[in-house]
Amino acid sequence: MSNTRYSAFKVLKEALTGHKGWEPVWRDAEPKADGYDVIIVGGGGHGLATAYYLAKNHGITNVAVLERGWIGSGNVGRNTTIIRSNYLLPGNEPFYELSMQLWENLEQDLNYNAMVSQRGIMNLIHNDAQRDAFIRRGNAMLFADAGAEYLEAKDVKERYPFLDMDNARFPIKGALAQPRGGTVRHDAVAWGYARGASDLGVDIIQNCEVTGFNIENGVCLGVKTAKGDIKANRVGVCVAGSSGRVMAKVGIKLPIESHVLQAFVTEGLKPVMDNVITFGAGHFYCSQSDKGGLVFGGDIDAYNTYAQRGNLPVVEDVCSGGMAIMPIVGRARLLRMWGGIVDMSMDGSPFIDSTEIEELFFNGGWCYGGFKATPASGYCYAHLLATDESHEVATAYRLDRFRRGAMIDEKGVGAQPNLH
Amino acid sequence: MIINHPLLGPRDSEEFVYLGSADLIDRPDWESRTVADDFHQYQYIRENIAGDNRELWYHEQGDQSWLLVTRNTLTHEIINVELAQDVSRSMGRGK
Amino acid sequence: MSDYTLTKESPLNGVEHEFDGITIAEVIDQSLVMVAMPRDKVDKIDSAIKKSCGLSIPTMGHSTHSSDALITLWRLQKNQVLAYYPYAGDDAEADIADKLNAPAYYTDQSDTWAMIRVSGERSRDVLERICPLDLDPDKFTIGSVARTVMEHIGTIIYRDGDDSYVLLTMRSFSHSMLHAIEVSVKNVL
Amino acid sequence: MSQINRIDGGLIDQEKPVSFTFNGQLLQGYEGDTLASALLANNKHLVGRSFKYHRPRGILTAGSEEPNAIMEVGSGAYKEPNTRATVTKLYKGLYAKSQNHRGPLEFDFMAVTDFFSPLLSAGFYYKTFMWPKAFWEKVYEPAIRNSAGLGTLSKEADPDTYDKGFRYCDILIIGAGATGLSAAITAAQSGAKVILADEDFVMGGRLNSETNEIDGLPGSEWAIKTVAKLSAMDNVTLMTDTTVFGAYDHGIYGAIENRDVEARADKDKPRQVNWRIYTKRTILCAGATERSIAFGNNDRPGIMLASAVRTYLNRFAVSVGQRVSVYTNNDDGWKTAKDLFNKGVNVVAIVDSRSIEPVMRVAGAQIFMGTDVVGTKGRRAIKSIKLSNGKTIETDTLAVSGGWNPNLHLTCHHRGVPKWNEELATFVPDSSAPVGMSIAGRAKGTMVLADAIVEGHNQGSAVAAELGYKASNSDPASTPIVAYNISAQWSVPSGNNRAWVDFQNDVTAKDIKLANQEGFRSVEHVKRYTTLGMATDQGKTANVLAIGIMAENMEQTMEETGTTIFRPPYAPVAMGAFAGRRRGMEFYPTRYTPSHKWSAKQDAIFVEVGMWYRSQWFPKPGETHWRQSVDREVKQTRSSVGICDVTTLGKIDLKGIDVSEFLNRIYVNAFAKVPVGKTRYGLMLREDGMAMDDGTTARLSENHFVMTTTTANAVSVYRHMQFCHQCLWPDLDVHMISVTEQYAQYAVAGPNSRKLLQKIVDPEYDISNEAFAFMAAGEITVCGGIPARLFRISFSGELAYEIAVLTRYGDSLMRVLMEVGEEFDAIPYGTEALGVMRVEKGHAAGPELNGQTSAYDLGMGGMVSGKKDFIGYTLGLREDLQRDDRLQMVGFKPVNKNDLIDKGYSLAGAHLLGLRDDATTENDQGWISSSVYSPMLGCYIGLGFIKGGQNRKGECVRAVDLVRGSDVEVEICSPHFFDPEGERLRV
Repeated sequence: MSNTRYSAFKVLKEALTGHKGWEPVWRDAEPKADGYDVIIVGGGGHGLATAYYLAKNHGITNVAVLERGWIGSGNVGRNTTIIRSNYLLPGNEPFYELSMQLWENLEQDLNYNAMVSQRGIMNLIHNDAQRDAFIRRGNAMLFADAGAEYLEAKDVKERYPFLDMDNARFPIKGALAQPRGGTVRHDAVAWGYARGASDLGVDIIQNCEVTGFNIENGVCLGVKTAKGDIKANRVGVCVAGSSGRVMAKVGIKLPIESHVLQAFVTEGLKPVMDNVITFGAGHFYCSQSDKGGLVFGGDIDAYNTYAQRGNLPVVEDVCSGGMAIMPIVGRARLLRMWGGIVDMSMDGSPFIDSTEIEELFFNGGWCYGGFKATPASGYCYAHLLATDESHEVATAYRLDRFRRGAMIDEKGVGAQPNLH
Repeated sequence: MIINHPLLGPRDSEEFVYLGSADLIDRPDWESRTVADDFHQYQYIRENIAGDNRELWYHEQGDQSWLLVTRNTLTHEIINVELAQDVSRSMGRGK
Repeated sequence: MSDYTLTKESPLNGVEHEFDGITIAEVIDQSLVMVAMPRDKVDKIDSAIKKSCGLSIPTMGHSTHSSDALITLWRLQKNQVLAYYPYAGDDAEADIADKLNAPAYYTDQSDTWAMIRVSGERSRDVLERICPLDLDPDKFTIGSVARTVMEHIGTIIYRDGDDSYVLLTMRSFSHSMLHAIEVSVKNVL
Repeated sequence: MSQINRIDGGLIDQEKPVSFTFNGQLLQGYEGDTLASALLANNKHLVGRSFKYHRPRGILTAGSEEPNAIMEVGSGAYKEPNTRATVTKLYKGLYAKSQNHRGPLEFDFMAVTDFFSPLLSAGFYYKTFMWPKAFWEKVYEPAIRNSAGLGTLSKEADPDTYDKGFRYCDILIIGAGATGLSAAITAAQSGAKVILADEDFVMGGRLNSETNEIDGLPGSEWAIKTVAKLSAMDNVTLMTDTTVFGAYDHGIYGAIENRDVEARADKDKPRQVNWRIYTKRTILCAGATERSIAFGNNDRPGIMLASAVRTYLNRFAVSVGQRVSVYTNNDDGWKTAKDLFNKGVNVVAIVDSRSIEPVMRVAGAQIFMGTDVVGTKGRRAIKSIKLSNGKTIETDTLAVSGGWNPNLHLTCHHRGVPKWNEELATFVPDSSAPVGMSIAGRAKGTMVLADAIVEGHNQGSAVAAELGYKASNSDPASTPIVAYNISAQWSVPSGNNRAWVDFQNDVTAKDIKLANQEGFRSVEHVKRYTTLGMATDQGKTANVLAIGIMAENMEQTMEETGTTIFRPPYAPVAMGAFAGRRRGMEFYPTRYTPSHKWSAKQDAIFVEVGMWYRSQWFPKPGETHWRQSVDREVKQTRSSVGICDVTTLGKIDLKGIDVSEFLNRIYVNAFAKVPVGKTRYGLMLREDGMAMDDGTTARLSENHFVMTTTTANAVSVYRHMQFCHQCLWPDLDVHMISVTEQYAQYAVAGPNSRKLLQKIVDPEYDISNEAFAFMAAGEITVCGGIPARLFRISFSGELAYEIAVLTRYGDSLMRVLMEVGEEFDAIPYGTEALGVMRVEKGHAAGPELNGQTSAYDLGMGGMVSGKKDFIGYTLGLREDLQRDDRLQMVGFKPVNKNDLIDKGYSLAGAHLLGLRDDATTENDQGWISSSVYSPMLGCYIGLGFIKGGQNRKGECVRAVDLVRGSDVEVEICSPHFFDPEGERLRV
């Protein structure tokens, strides 16, 4: 069952023998008749990571990942590839820091090069109030050992002489950097986890849409799918933007709305920037991929939607943010714009929790920030599915937190998902 | 997107600010016996429908009316646009 | 009597620029008063203003004029109209209340708005660079009025002639608006 | 200068030579050329290097689908990387450089990567570069990044400007070829308002590249005549050089108009205009794009698409070679041979993969039916081709036609999926096009010109009729019927030679096969694994070919294989164009306060607050540090009088019989019984119980209130109030309107404020402490009858007023106040001094009202009424919001008053720790939200939030700022640092 380990020797050997020896990166499986210990609904980054950690950390290998289309076809395949653990609130920061640590060891762990690149991320500061807020955040990061660095305006200018420091509408007064932040080759995360999970015995089943759940006496016994009913002792839903649609099949309504987040890439260019630059005041953030494209984005498109496409106002807003802060990009051409459906929660923070239906678990509400959370989300969801206990860094991610008044509202904008 | 304003005709959605579910019109009674649950549902729990969604838009750069727009979240087709105050009244809300 | 006097100024100091086929000029000495109509008094107000000034409440997006043609009412909202008329005094609110003599709530908006007239045969070419509305002369007819957003500035546009439009923006934005119009002229002419 | 490949004729002006530079060499073309046609006229075939292997690349196409001929055009700040030579109109002085090579184009050092290509197969990145662990980021990634990328940005600010525009039409017609022109004529004749847009700088589409006759005229002349007819019609707008790049919701289309010519002549003019086109209907007449065939070494310079060869020949009068061969799987390829022959160019061979009778005879050309090209030779230019029958033919150009793909991109921008058409061997639009879009001509798969013209003609008229216009009764233009037959041929077995599919990203048929073998079977997986179709052309020439190869590999149908998602933009768009005018200071509009001019004259330092430019402080001569100015402003205000422009605070005028009830429902505290002539402080919550905004509301008469909001929340509070009124309580008689801009408002604060104001307030108004007590409000007159509003409210804690006059007097009032104030040494103060004084008084502001704090957290629990419903009441009672150990607002002062004095920064942002605790998340007790140096107390002070703070006054903790390296012991205290009893404001 086990896939060949990738090594320099293997790569060389295959090069000389016409690449005939490469096997599928993961096994394409069909559902087992006698069912599974755990079924993960959703073959995105989080679902695949969950399956991998269930097998690796908890020895639970009789697991299936069910994917409606092709694995990695959701947000892990259409994000802006940024990883960071620069959160403010104690409910979030340790979780994202665990994720960062998992990223740092991902390649060795998976024997798969997802091109984790800790090139650093930089949030620009334009006034005193923002500086105070970023110092608060930087301290929260340092308290959690995530690392943070305050840059004076002159340091920013030295790194990026092309930023519009003084003449801009928002002159740059400094920045808060997280040197450990960076980017990852997003698709490869899905493939790497798929390969790792598959090697440990997990069944990855593509083109297998879950159409319903088999519930008896309040207990979930399995799922109905395009490939027939599949039994399971436990089911973990992990479908991001489709959360509302999938949970509606068991009548569960969530504190989540689905929205579209657009992202953009330019034509390939020789390297101009090695950091991730975030211009919050202008709703713009940008990095440059290894292929040379400037990858950037901004705000979500405001309205509820399940259509994976956006509209022009955000396109124009985001590009003007780019021009406002780095007017060298004027002649860089935007090559492609796309949209992913994000599961915006009512406080901007996620859920990893059990549900009112026994043996049915839920992971979602990742908003526009699910990609960076992939490893820790899988890690903590696997922990919950395997042990019935929240992982210590994910204890705040409960579905009942609004009932209690225990919101984790990083931005302080309240129960309006499109503002988070 | 274009929102066909019931009083002003078609306008670019850039003139509007989106709020969210039209259920927000139906603010619970503060003296109800189930008030805690009612307000929790009202404020936090969403249908998040994949289909015709009833939602509130504010014509900030226009006549400053709140509109109840029925829009399909799969296709973005707008099926109906009403003044929220009319809907509110029809639901029995007044003073 | 106080030893001190206050002098007034218009938002753009009466700016006026002429270009080939386009004139940009600040509109001054006009007053603008919001006339809010309680829901149950709309009919009363309509008949009162007919009686006092020969006015009627315009339909949405349109305007009406008093019998002496001095007072123009704009209908931008369901429950209110804006009275636009030549008056330079500090008490426009009381003045128009007196003139209209209708049971409405009046709030002076004269100093809230800066007014710039864009006129000339190229006016629509200039405006199509900033105005998201359809200004087709057969659709946005003379007397049409609309509130929209131009260059991220909330703007009222009123067509007061064949090739003549008045743009109103909040006073604090008036320099940005003037600049936006000037850039349009530069880009188009 | 010689243009050795130039022949007579063409649609260029051979009387007007245009000189340009390519890779340092001065060359000449003609007016009407593209950069590509001019290069070819000069026999420049090698124009670039591919992305990964740096293979030599020549011009492949004649349009926006070009994958190879992309170069840096312009110099200095004007340099534009990745510019397609095939759509760049030639102009005098054009400066072009090939890109993505080290050393000269002909001897690219990076071409060594091609020798390692067996190692660098699809997906090799993911399997390697992992050892040792640290090397990925330190060694491999930087190396990859430097060799990747294509052109280079200038790294200078874009010197050009861009504009935006809005246009409306009944019918947008995209593409002005034969179909689009036919549609435009009938649509326009019906009276509909029509916009006709075409990406080319000349309308006519392929009519300009072909030799068809229409209505007895050469196609290009018919096009000119038709365009002239359209341009004479008032209801038609012609937009040449305008690419419709995307279809958005509800009939909105984005289009970029290229105005380079104008911008070069006048630097002030925009280079491009980003049009937003609002349509009722759209007819897509975007034509089709030819594709190649994957055979061994099919990427050499000199191998071109057959249609491009005709374009260069017929439109640009360039014979791309002297000994041309044609390789085709369809009838269309034969046209190339015919046209070349007719222009006297030597056609050496016609190779057709189909085993049918030759389509025609071409003198001098060898014809091979049922035969394929399996290999080519020639490193920097093709020298010969090898056929499947073993023959080798010497040739200097190979024209390849693998068939035509409809340009259906825009039909799929709403996630539509095209369907396979076996007869045409291509994907054609399905019925899933965006609402309002119809498709005609080759974009729809109508490949025969005569049929396409009729289709365009009929649709133009039918769509107009649907909109209520009278159908045109004219006849469609006529042209002879020329058949288009094809038999799909995707890839040709080519032994060890690589057969290229994506020319720019170097994806070969073998790469696709390897991806399939490794389990990447979805077309999206293959794309992502191999980078197929991800280059600057987005696979316009490659994708369908690749799908054909995938279908063969996996033994499934084309339909099952499917396409990747079509996304905007149709062709790449400069980011500057999307930004339009929004850059530099024009990124957002700016708002100026009534005292702005005066303040600027005082050399005030301004700060941006929600688009407003507010005075931050007013430096006096000799003051070298902002703290000196701010300390002085605070002390002077507290000792005498200071004046601050507070116009930016939101002001909302509320009228109606139910206003007091309305206020009662949106504020936590009671408003039902505020007396006329009084002001009350109010705290507003969100429905979730968190503080939203605060401010004062004055009752000016029974049914008339005026409310103030914070500057930052003015708009959102107004919106919230409209929501409450319209959605929740629509029948309350409440009429609100913003009067923020109607009044200029100044705070006059300090012990001498009353004395100062008494000098301008008209004598009939008594503003003595008795007549006008703390929190009084009234309408008065000043300076001899000028109406004003006066409020006795104080943010500074001093005896203070806010005075408002009509904004027309705002500038004047500031000057008068300062003049009157001279005898008291009145000073203007800015937002910094305002901030210092409010912290000294413990007033919560933006950093405290940050959306995460409740009334209780802010120490205002006592204000919360339990007797009424108000927004935020119920949810504010939730258990976690009522916990004693929540972060509660208190004051903090350093135990050692000198702490931080020499640091240059405050306590703000520090986190709070027990005296002996380690700095960990678990030990974190809270944070400092606002901190200032208090000139009154002589030390830094702060407001902040700490667990259970309201019961911990007197306790000492540490304010730890690890970011800046400070650790200060602070005492938890009341937030009211200065005049805690509030005596000063009541005098």
